[in-house]
Amino acid sequence: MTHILYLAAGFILLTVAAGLVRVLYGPGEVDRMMAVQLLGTGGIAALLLAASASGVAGVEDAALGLALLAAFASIAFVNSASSDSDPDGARDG
Amino acid sequence: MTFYRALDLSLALLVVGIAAWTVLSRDLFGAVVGYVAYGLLLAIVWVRLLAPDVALTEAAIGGGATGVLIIAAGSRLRSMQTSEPGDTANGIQKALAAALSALVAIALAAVMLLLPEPAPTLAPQAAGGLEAAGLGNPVTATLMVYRGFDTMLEKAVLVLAVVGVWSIGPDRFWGGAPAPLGRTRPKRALVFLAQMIAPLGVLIGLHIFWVSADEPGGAFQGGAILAAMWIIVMIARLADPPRVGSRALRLALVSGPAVFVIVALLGPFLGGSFLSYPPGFVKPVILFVEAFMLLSIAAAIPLLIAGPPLRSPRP
Amino acid sequence: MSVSSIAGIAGAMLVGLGLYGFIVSPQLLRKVLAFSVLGSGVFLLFGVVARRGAGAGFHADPVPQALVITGIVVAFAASAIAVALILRLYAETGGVTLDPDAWSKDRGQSQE
Amino acid sequence: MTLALDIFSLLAIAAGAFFFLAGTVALLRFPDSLSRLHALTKADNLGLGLVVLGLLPRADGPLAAMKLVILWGLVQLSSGAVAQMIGAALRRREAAR
Repeated sequence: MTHILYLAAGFILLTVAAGLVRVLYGPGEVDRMMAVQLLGTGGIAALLLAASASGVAGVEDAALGLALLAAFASIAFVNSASSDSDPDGARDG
Repeated sequence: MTFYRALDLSLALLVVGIAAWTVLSRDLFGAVVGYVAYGLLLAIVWVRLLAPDVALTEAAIGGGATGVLIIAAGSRLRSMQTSEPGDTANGIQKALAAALSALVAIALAAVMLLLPEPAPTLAPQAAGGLEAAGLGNPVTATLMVYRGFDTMLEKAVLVLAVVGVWSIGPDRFWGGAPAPLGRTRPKRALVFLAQMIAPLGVLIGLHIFWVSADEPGGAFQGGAILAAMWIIVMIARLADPPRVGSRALRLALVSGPAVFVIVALLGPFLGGSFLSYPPGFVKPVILFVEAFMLLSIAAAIPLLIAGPPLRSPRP
Repeated sequence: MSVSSIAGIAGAMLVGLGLYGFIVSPQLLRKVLAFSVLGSGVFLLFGVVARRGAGAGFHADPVPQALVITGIVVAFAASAIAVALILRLYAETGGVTLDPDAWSKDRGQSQE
Repeated sequence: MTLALDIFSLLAIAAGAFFFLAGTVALLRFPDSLSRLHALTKADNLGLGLVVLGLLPRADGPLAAMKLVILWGLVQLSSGAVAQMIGAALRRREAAR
């Protein structure tokens, strides 16, 4: 069971990290933020799985902190990116 | 075991790759997004190195607060969207910089691979503090007992940094409030989120502080989470940064190092030495000191992000 | 390859990357970011030393870990001062770069 | 009983991992930002939700289980609000064009 949990943690982490390719290509700022948002959630899931597998105390608390702070970064991004002038030439649609 | 090696290797490659993106990315916004992702991944690396205390600190301060600091500065400069100035360094200079950096990296990597066997460790000395204090978390014991002096000075550094940031502002605004962090009309979803998440976050921050005697956590991590909640509240414009002249604010700011110094000075009178805790009351006294440190950190980090005063002290 | 060697090499590479960005990047905020990357690389090396120093019944040596925790906070405080200085420079001169051409060009306009 | 619980955990975690995979593929392949946002929220909600669900039987004690559920609720709250803000930003940009 331990191996499977670690495997799942690694799989989820590497999967969402692949999504970071969006940070490279964009095109808009929001697309980049979405990739980081997904990485945050995936990282939390991976930490929870690793916590359950390893039994090291306090890893859940680290995940809890990560959950709060991932939101924190996203909020700051949205706040700055959607500022009144919005001339980033996104080419989506 | 090869399975775990593969996981570790891919995690390391990821971290180095996203760091390279952060450093080499063409625009500032992309770099900051990369940096926040880097902070998240680094927190996972710290868990892998069996340091959940550091993971929490890195996620909160290294990734979160530093990211927000740069984002806030970038939007104040309005340079998030403007194009970067062209590279000043020419090809030869870049090659020299790359060679120097590569040399440093290779030397460090060689040192890391040639570390002495068996590894020197201070764990037994730190464990002594652990038993004397009746604490279960070795990192807290190290911070408060074995290396208490470092922690005390570090708190003073934080206060000095706030004073430094404040004094960078123009003279005529001294005593006034820093510029607001959010926009004039914040979105309703943001206000809702701030109202919901801030009380929960305060609870979690206090929890992480409270369990730190025995489990990972501590005044740094709890304080950083409290600080993040205050910043969210300020971004949602539910509260604006306070005037830097406010007495309550200044008291909160210095309370951490002040209480630590007072307790340290009381040591000799209670039968110990400087920075020793009264025997029999070690754990409660440490928690008492840490509670004020929590307050100090929760006040200092948002003030560092809010920046120097930019509003007239008299309304 | 143990966890320690992998993390050690990664930390060394982070230091190198951060140093390169710190030297080459013309924009001051980018320099702050690069310096943070450099710092976190150094912290990672401390983490490796801590991990190797496991003993006395602990997973890792708590002393380097505690040093890293204080270090992260101090590094953040230093970045905050750097950012405040950059913002003041911008307010005074209208420029945020060390590029001499861009700086003299910017200084003429936009004295907000 | 433990076997049944283990199988339940495995199924839920596998389903959660699938949603993360789906979210990432969508983020990389979908043609426009709004559909990417749509897919992202699914990964956020269901992916983490199913992983948490799978880990619940393995939590030591009701308090630890509650912590997991609170964590999921927290992510729900923030990802919902952030998605709303991202959507609003996208719409304003469309309108500006």
